[in-house]
Amino acid sequence: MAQALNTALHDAMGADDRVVVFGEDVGKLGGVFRITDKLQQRFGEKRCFDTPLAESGIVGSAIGMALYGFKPVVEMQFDGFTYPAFEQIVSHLAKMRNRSRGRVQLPVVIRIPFGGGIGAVEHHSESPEAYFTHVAGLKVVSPGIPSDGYSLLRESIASPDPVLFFEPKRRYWLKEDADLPVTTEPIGTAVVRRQGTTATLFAYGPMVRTCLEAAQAGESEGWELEVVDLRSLNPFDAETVVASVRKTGHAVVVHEAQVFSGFGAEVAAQVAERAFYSLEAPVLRVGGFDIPYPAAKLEEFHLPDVDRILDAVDRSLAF
Amino acid sequence: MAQALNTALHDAMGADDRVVVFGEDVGKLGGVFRITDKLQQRFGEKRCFDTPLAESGIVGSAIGMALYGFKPVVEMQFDGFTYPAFEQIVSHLAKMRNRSRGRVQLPVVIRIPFGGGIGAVEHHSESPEAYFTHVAGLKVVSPGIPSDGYSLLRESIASPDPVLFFEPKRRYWLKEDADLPVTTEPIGTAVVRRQGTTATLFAYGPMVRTCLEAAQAGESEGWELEVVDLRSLNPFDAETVVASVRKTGHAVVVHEAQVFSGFGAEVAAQVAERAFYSLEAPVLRVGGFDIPYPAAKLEEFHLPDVDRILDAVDRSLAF
Amino acid sequence: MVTAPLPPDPAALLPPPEPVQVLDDSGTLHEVDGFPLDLKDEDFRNLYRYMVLARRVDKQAINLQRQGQLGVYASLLGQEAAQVGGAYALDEQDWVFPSYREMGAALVRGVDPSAILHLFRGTWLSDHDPMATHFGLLSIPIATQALHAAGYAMGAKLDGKDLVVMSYFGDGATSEGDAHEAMNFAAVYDAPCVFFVQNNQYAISVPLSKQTKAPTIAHKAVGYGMPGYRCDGNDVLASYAVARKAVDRARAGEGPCLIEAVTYRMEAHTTADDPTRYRTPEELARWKARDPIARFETFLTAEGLLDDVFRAEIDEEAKAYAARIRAELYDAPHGDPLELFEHVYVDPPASYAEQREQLRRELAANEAGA
Amino acid sequence: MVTAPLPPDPAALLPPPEPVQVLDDSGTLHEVDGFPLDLKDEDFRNLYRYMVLARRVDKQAINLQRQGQLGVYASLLGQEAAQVGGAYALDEQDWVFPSYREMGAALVRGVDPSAILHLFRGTWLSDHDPMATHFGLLSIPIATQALHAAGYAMGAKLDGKDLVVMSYFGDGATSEGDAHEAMNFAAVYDAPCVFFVQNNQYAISVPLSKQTKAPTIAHKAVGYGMPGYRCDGNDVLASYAVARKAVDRARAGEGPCLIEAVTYRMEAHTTADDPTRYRTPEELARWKARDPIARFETFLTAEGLLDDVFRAEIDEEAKAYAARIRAELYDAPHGDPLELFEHVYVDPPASYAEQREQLRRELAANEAGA
Ligand SMILES: Cc1ncc(C[n+]2csc(CCOP(=O)(O)OP(=O)(O)O)c2C)c(N)n1
Ligand SMILES: Cc1ncc(C[n+]2csc(CCOP(=O)(O)OP(=O)(O)O)c2C)c(N)n1
Ligand SMILES: [Mg+2]
Ligand SMILES: [Mg+2]
Repeated sequence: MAQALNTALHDAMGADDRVVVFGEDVGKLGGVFRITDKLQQRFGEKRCFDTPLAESGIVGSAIGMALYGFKPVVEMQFDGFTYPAFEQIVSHLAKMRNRSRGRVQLPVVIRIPFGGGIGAVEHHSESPEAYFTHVAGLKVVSPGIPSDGYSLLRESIASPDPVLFFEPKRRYWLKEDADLPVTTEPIGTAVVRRQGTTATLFAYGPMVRTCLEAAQAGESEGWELEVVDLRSLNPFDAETVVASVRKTGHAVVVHEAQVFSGFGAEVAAQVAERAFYSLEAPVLRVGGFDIPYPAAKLEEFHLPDVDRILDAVDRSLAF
Repeated sequence: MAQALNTALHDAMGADDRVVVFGEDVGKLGGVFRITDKLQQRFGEKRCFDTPLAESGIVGSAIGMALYGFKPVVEMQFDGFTYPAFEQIVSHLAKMRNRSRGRVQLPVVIRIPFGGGIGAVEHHSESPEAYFTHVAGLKVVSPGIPSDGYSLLRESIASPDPVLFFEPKRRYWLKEDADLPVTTEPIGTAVVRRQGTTATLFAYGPMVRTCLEAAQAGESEGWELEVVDLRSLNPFDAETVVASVRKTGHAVVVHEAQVFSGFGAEVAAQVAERAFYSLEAPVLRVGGFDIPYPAAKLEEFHLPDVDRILDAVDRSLAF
Repeated sequence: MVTAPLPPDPAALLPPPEPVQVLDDSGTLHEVDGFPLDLKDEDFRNLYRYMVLARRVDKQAINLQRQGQLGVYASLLGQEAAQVGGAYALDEQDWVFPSYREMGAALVRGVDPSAILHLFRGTWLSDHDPMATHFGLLSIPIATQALHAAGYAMGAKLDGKDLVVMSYFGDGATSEGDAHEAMNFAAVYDAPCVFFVQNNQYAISVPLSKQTKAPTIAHKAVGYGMPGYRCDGNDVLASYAVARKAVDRARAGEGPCLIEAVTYRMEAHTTADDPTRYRTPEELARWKARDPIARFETFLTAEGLLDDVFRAEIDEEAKAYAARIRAELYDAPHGDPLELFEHVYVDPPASYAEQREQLRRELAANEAGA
Repeated sequence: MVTAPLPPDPAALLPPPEPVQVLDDSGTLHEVDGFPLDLKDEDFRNLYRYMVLARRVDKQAINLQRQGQLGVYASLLGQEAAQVGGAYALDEQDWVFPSYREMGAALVRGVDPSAILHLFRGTWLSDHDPMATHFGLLSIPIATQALHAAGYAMGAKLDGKDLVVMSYFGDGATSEGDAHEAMNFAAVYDAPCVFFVQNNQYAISVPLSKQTKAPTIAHKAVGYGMPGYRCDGNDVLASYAVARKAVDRARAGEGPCLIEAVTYRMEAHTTADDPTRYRTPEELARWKARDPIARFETFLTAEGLLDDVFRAEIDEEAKAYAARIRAELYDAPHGDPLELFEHVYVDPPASYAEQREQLRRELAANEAGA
């Protein structure tokens, strides 16, 4: 995955010299996860550069650079350090096209390594996506597999509207046999990663892989679990989601974020509204508990895993 | 309502000299809505004072003052100016008790006048509550009637944990016959404001009044609409909510915020999970459209009103 | 000991002790070393014209608000010299990133005041074209536009374009983290960005003394390693001369700087404010005596640049402006509510069709009901 | 012209051109005007002791991380003098608000290093008692703790309490809006807060030259109207002397100030970092030659304050510390997972009972499975 993302950046910068990459430590160091590795070496300090340590500054100046005509791809070093930029994202980045009655566009991509599972210290394992799915004017995407990492990132950079690109950091080391460049399904499309009939698991980013593992494990129960990779949280592909629930009648939505008021609630609400008579049980939500992200040694108890997912399937089927 | 809130602040400061009020223009001016009127005059500049123009500074320094032993009640001048303080709220205010393993407590109240309907310019009519309901460690409340304004604010100030107190600014001028001081139901409790059997309307803050009007108007259709004032979004009173749905079988949740990924999704998801077999239709959500809050002359088309609510009831009943 | 070398004269980092003043309080001109005036008669007249027009437009806006035609309005009364003088130093290709009080700068930059006033009426969130006018959207969240300015200037610098950016903000705004980050970014990248602070002494009710302990706002520049200038913001020539220097430096690749124009907000913060709660008539009277237009008039008259013909001309123009504004704003209808869905995304999500349809139905029902 | 009066000598606002250095690079003492040393032999020894202990604890932590016992660790190697010297100027009742690199300051303040290391192991988010130790939680989000420090100091000031707060942060941190807002708040309220910047030349890979164009970090104080001091951060006596003055001023009600201790991070940013990507062996060697402990040793030896007995004593103590740390941290079990629900609210929501029950079931199932 990390390599696919790095290649996407290389290719995007190679293809369009208005694409610039900046953020904390993205230059010489190549980013703490090396996602921007060798960009500065190859494209020079004008195209890939380090900024002072200030996230509001990074996003706010990206807005200005986009107004000028560049296509900034900026990095928030970790999920938990996105918050200082909240104001610039919510009040400006998301709204400027609308505020200007369509006269301004801001093709900015904010890359955010997110989620837990790597034993990190506090503030390095957050899942803040729901704060942003509620913001009109933003697109919010998260790849679950490397080929999508490449393709969604290229499409995000090409997007005339701002995109928050959530990278599942625990899947940076995930491998996939894929020839790059690759073009997968467009933003706004959910994809059925595994067909099934017993129940549907909905996930995005890091939990796609976990759900696939759960589906596999579910076979021993005689379950045929369908796995839908949402990929694009906003815009949301209600059609694919509903089609799956029509088929299976049971839905479990899985994310790492705390469940209360999380994105799973939106999925549950949409499914209920759009597939009410197909549902044989309410959409169940599996996620982190409603607590601050815990310390490294305890994260395994907090994070959804195969067992917790299968337990939810069980409860859904027994409803 | 405005007067009830002002009285609550006077009474709280009178009762406990560790209560201090600060923020932008809360001193001499008494706040742009006069909610802090005469506090400085009565309690002096040490207990009620103006700050420099910096929201992160206000919340961050409130955290420090709370550590010292004060009980700060701070104001964000408008909903749309809460965002610069997001980092301090999410990463520090909400988490410090937990991070310190219970050794630290932060009795901070953040007052936020919120919502639209008063013809304000942009950034002055936002409904940002869902960003905060997703944050473990915060309490989030919003009164719909003046007596609750008084009582919930007093309780919030007394709370050893931080509270985000959302004041429905379009209801500042709402009147109610109530003798202050008054103690209403505690935080964590939803209240049935109007009994009914046809369907339940769920609301909080500014939309409580609108729902009561809708219920009244619904009478002409022969509907007996129940209105539940949620009051406390986190903690959430699932019990009262579910009891109402068990009775009516139909639920509509109403807020001003854009619907997508809003707090209504959480209500819908909870109701579906907890009252699946009682539901004769999915929980329908009524709110603002999924767009940035529009200009003053267009807000009436954006905001939920009696008609939009009754239309949803209609759809629910016809489901 | 490994440290960066300091400049030979460290005190040169500090703003000069007194603000630049070109016209003294009685309207007499004194050129100031280092801030030459390069103005022709034409320019003097233009500066005057813009100031008078700005004041007239401002008054018209306040009237419209009183008549219930605008939701709210933030007056520039008393700040005409600072705004006009600053913006007049810019070239065609340059950009301005304003706050909500920059009607004077807007006029200089050729932005139609009616478009600005539609924001305050609430017809749409904003109604001028930033790309065509090089005048950013009015920014209400304090200090946020300073970062857009820094970023735009960084872009120009990266692109090697001859272009200067001016960001206006207030004394209160200097307390926000965004102002700090903006000045730091601009400085680190040597971006051609002029931060123009109108120190009008108040942030709503909060006086400057409660906003900062810095000796002056210009002193804040020291922390970014850039020059801080001060000028008498009620002196249009000083405001211009200092902006001229700042813009020239930036254009020459010498990087950003901070200007503090010392002025006063003669009106309420906005039409919604009651300033009698926090300031005295005496203070107001003191500043009224320093009116920027009156002072410039004295000078122009003495120089023979202001005769009755020119006055009448400007008066006509001002009246025409006001009339156009009234015609454009008075009872101006809002646009089609369905337009609400038009400009959020180039490529709107599928759900927009449903929501648009819902609104269409509601509108139809209202029509039928009415 | 209505403006605030400037101080008689404006240049007095600026930090002195050279950092305060008490021990020169060869370890010879030169007292510096205005920064008197009030230290007894006992204190000299103590300072040395803390520095040596800090280095030993640091090394132990790095080893534990290499052995997979800590998730990550941020070393203070090279910054012992700055941290110890600064914290040594505080009294019992004073508070420290640290970043994540302040093991040295923690030791001086009597915080058990194992408690700090539990954070890096991930046993719990934090494991010392801030209320008892007057040492705030280690703050990872950059510069955010500076505001807590300012607020705490504002509280003390309001309460009329004799108490000084010291906030540690890095050179990179000075770019964040929160650092700016914190310094401004402290200055406006004259709060007894000392902002102690360890300028270790880097923010991860980003050198100071890309962080700011200010001549020095101390110059940033000018914009807040407070003094900015600089010291050789590899000189424990200079770090102490400057902190002493800063703390005394604050305690006397003279308000906050900023200290820049010029030092160097000898280790990687954290154990997860690879500094060979962004700095040279030559640079490292240059700073290694300026080792703060070696310099102080030269001085102490010359003064006859450091003999073999004392060395042995400290060595024993350091070994004991390291041993206690190993004993406490090595394979330390995490706490009861059910404790996850204990400390979020005093008064947890009803839903916690369900979630707790779910986790209990999961734990039971795992137990059964295992
Ligand atoms: C982030 C933010 N916080 C608060 C406000 C509310 N507010 C509007 S104007 C203002 C005062 C601004 O003062 P100053 O920067 O001096 O500009 P002036 O209005 O004097 O031109 C405040 C607090 C806001 N618009 N944005
Ligand atoms: C708000 C925030 N943004 C980014 C980071 C990631 N990060 C951790 S340490 C660091 C560099 C800090 O540099 P400096 O302030 O100089 O302190 P030092 O590590 O050198 O002690 C960064 C960027 C963070 N912890 N918090
Ligand atoms: Mg002002
Ligand atoms: Mg550093």
